[in-house]
Amino acid sequence: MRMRKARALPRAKVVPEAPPVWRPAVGPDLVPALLVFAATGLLVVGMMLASPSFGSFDQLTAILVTAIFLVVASFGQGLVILLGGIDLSLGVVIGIGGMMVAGLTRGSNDALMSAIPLTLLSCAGIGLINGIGVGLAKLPPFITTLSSGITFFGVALGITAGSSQQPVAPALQTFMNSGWLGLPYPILFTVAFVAAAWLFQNRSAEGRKLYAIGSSPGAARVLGLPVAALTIAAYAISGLCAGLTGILLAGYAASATLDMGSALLMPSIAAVVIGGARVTGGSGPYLGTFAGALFLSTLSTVITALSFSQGLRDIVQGGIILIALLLQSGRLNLRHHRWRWAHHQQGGGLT
Amino acid sequence: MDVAAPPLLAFRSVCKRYGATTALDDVSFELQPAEVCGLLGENGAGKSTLVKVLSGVVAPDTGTIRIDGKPFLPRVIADARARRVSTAFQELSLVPALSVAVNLFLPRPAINRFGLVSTRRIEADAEQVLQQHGVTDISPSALVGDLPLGMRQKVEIVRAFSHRPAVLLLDEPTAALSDRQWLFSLIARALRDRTSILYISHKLDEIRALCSRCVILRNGRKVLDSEVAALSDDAIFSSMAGRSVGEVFVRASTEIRRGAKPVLEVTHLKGSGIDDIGFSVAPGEIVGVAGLEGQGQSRLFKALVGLSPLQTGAIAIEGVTVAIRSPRAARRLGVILVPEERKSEGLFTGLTTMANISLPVINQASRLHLVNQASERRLVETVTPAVKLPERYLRLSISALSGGNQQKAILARALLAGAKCLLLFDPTRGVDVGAKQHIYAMMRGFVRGGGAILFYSTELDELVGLCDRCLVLYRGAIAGELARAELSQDVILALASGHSGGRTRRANPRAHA
Amino acid sequence: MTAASQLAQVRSVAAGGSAAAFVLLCIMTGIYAVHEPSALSAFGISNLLNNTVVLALAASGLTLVVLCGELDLSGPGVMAIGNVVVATTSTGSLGATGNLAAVLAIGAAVGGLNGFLVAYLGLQSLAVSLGSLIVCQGVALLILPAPGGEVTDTIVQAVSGDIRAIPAPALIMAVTAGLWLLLKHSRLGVALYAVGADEPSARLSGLNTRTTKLSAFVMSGIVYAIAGFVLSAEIGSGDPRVSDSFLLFMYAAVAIGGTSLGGGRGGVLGTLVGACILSVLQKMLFALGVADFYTNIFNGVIMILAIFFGQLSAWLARARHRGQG
Amino acid sequence: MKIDCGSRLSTGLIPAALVAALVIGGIAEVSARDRYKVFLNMSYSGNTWQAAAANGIKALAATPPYDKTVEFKTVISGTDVQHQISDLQSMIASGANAIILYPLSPTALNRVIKQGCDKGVVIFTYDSTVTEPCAHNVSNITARYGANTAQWMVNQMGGKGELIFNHGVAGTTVTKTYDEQAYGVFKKYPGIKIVGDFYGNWNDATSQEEVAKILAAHPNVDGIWTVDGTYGSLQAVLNNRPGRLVVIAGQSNNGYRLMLADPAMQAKGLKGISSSAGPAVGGYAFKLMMEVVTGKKKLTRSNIEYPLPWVEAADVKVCQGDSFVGGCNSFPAGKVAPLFIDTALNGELLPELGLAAVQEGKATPGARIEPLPDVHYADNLPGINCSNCEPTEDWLKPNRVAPIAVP
Repeated sequence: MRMRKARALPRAKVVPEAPPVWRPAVGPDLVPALLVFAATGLLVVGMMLASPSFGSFDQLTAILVTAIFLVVASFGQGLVILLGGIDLSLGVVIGIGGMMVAGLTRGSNDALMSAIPLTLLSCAGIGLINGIGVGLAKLPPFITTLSSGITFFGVALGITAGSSQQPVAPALQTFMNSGWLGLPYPILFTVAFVAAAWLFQNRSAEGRKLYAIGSSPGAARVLGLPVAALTIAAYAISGLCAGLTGILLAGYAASATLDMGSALLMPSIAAVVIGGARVTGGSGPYLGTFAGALFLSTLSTVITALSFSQGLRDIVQGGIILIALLLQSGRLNLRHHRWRWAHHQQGGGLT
Repeated sequence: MDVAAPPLLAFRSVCKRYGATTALDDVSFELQPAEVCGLLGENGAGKSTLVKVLSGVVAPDTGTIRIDGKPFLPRVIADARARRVSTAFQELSLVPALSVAVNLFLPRPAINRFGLVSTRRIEADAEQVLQQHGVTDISPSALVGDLPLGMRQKVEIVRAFSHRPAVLLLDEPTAALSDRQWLFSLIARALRDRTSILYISHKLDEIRALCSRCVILRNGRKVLDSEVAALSDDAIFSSMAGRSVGEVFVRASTEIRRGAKPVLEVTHLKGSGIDDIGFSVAPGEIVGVAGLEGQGQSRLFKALVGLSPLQTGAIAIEGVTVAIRSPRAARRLGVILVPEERKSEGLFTGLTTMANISLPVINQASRLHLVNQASERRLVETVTPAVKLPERYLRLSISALSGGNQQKAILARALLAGAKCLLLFDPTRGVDVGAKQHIYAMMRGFVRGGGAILFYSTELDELVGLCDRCLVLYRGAIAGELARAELSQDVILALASGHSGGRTRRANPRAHA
Repeated sequence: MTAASQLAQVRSVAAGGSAAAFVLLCIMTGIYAVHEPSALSAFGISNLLNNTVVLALAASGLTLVVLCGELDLSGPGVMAIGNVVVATTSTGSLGATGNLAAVLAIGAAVGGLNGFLVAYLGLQSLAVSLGSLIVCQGVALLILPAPGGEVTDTIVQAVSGDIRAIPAPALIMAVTAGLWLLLKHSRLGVALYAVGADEPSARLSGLNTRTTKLSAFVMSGIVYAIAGFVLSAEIGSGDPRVSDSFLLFMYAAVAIGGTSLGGGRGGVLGTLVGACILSVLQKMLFALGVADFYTNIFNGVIMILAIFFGQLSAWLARARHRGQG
Repeated sequence: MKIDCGSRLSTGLIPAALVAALVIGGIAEVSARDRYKVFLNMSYSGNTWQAAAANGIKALAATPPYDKTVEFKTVISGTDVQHQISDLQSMIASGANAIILYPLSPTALNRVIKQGCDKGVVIFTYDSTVTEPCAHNVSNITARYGANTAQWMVNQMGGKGELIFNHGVAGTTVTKTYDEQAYGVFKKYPGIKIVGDFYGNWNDATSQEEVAKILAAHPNVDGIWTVDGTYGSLQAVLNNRPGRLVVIAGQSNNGYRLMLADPAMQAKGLKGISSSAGPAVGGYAFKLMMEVVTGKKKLTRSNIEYPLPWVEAADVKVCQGDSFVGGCNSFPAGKVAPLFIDTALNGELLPELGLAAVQEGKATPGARIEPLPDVHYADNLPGINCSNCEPTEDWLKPNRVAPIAVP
């Protein structure tokens, strides 16, 4: 009886133990992503002010088209980082993907329908091996993927001598270099890819489980989530995405070399981290990763537009990354500073 | 009240806000020399914040603190220590990768003339400190991470006492501690050294045994500050909860369905840390497990869901012998563990409460593998009433919830996962009084529906109050089994400490060898 | 009680992982020596050490940051700046010592910046150090836009020659090991492990986790700078890009040496062994006649095996202990 | 002719080996062993250029008589200079007679190279150079690619127009040298405006991305200067404004050469020069090195200039077979990938090589090594192929193309 009485008490009297007075329209984990989108916008606006020739519709499209590689690659990297891992074989797998699709199509469209699945499957297979190393053999992801990258680079080098001797299927080149209703296919592809990636990472049951495993591997084990299987799957998807990146890159450049993916490895990690994910896993929505990829692509364009020496370009690029990090973490936004910092500022306020 | 003596610690109008939440709202109280003052309140009432403010972990927004009449503004732990304020934290502040000795002397372990930390010397010092505090069963060279939780708590407490503080803060010191008398004697000795102690606990009997006075916080505000003796239990509970609370244990009738096949039956279980354990749990039955720290209870619970390897023995679920090699297999059979380490093994801190609960059945709430939030919510709301988890918490990150509500969410998840047999390992640890009641109610409801519960608790009164039967573990084996009629804290304690009670069977003579 | 202390010992050895790595190093050196008789000659050993010392130093610096639970990519950047500064100024008025001091100051500054952003502003170390890596590479390119410059013979001789018949790189590595042992047993060393293993507990234990992390970054910056200085002596010139390829090998050396990339476990001794393994691995493969692209394949496979071996021996040590206890 | 040459080679082999032993000195085991121990040390690997160069060398090493007289081994060191040093040490220690390498740094390897020379090892670098005088650099870095191509472009553009400048890899001597030369030329003509410059890293995909972005902002670009990444740069133009192409200078990809010669492309304004460093420099260096090792040739100076490839639209001639015979210098479109580098083959200096040789590293059936003509010694370029030396006075000026007057 008494219990029932207690339950009948009006809600307002119950202690609110959690904060949300300020209830934003977006989840708090989306804030970094939005800030990075904003930073991207700032970059574009800043450049438009500085140089009037910058920022035309054509140029923005060009940025988006070339962002496709990083967008695709960073999704796989993001999934792996979500589990607290890392995929350092990504650059090599991109190269292998490109080489395979070139080698299998041999410059004709006929083999494309079998070449693409075969390429993707092989690249996913490399990811699978990474996943088995991390998920079942419990080897550290860093060293597992680094080693498998080196190993498969060697294998591919042995098979191909380092460069594709065949041109890529023309259909793939057409796809990467033309459009529909004025919109380049790569942009349409990016939109579809981002939607699918977002649905998978943030709306699907499997995505939810990946967050759970990344957030607390111990609890995931106790609860009986398929930790090993999902870990393997995440690495396999990372391999798949790298392979897809390789195919797109080969289509774009009309040819492939084994080392063409190495320039994407660091940016793929940076995109995920700048988007707000923690490398320890379990955090960061996909849109953050996408924002990070877009930001880095735009940044590289802006840097190109500045006619500096490479040294100065690097300094500006590194500096802007640091500023973006400060912005993303809210350190430059004085209204929302976190308590850890506030503590030190206000510690002396006791009088 | 003793007006003449100046207070040792004066806490004046202290406020602390975290963002939009007010954790401490104009709290004032005093601590006299050589007094034990109880600090009570539900989780989230502000006790932990108060402890953190006093120990220098967080700075208050406004208000003053004085010790011996001088302003006290600790900015880091070291500042507080310098003013002889020392704390035994609830969440235990020991570094698992370091030895007991190093932990005892952090942050400034003794160094030799070369400026190096001398392992031999600090281990000798640590040995001495531990002995001075009546601890003989912990090696100073052991890594804290290798110790069971109860021993870690002992080290934490010894560390707080070893600083010879003027003000000692003990935050839930008995949460994992089985030997309360040891702590009480330390407290008595400290009082003789004129130490003032702020004692935070959910356990009313401890407050009554130790404290002359108690302060009750609710909602960040002080709601009561009075002599303990003058207060009835009911008055204390209702001050804490802001409403009256039902009787602690209501378990009038038993729900055991005799004749039905036992939900869980284990025979001759042997594995690391457990030695020939056999018992069965019938539908509708709550079987308690008692034991001092480290007697195999943790291994037993883990072995039942495949987390700890078994050498021999059989497990049967509803009469069918099964092999449980992983928690996943256990879950399919309806055996669900609510684990000991809530933070690392129970919670997915990155997820919302809703996602935490729905996780095991998330595929049921999905179409084409995409989560349908409405059906997820419907699923979750089938179990939240059973644990009385208010629905407004569902959207919040689970890390924003109090311990009690976190535990409710974990229990809700276990229910939703289709539990037939719940393995509850100390489910009420660090849970406030109100939430405890809800957990008890949920347990009763669960067995009423034909479920079975294996229930370990460090709090003997819970075992006595709730269980139909109680197994007492000693050195990895069942030292005795007590029927409901025989249950009392004294008998359990006697068995648990290796004294076989006269009327109980010796389940396994080899256990004492 | 002895059981507990045994356990502690087993744990510390196993967790260090350096024992397993050391055994592996001995095996590999053995294979190498059998196939290449000149391996154990003074010339062979001196060459090997000269090849190892830069990676060993750089990875040691990284170990300090990794131990306290953070990641650092800025090492090659600091090394690049160190290298080009030495190459452009060592023949000038600064002199060898002044040069070293300048380089150390740069390393400390970069480490300090990383440390401040990570420890005091709570930014993610991986991202921060990626930014500072790029900035450092830019600075190096500004100072020396293309390979060139000259390192004075004083420095070359001091760092890569022999000192009383002992190769200087051996001395450098020995001193590194010695300094590490001192650090490990100092209060700061204990704090490093504590912060890396469990930062909240370390804070509640009264450790200043921020200054600990800052110190780790500053120390590592200084060690990277030394690595850059030694690199300059090894190659006798400046090259703004020469250190770029060190990054992944630094991590490999740390991981093979048994340091957990999650922090709190491992140490510089293991890292030194790890760096030696990577050098000897290359020599061993050459001596075994592995050439061409097979080298890559073997490199990758053996790195995995090295880690696996370490984990297996740690696991066995624990299992054996459990069996006894 | 071929047979004659071959027999002369084989009969001359044994005395040649003896001579070589005398020349090299200090290696007693050379005469004891009947094969020369020769190493190819690659650094970068996994791209078309390096693969073609290495394959050419491998094919030559498998071509008679070297298939019988040379014990050849390839070692890939990767991009880590310490690895390269270590591998070079291993080679020297294992008794190498000769080492041909692609050095990662012009200065960092000097010490180990000196060690090798002191032990009598013949050391050749290809394409990239070192400043240690005891090694022989075979390269066309001294052939003023930057000045000549820039001047050629200026001439084609009539001294005015918008230009994209595609640097190579930042922080390398090649990029620095060529940039300096090309900038020097472009600066002389105020009508030439550089509207965008970027570091294309000698990479077609990167170049294509960057050119696409610059074109979006500067739609009226008239010319693109590149060292490599030429085909990618041109692809970007083709995709962006297929009706109006550019004046361009750069690499010798097969696809690029075919486009240059395509009248349809020329009608749209494509004017290009195919030059830049060819992978055949590796094969040439190998042959030269072997002639030195076998005592056929004595070199009096360290630096040898490999002739700068120079193919304008009118010079493009498609081959019918698998090798460059009769002055042809490219392949039909379906035969090789567009990124195949035509300068991997050299009909005059390396007639032994065919398509299979540079694609798979296999000797052309029936081929025998033919002797090289006299070498052309290279100019000094301080910090690149020598230290403490003076460059020729006019090293920044074109020496192959006559400048037009400033309009």
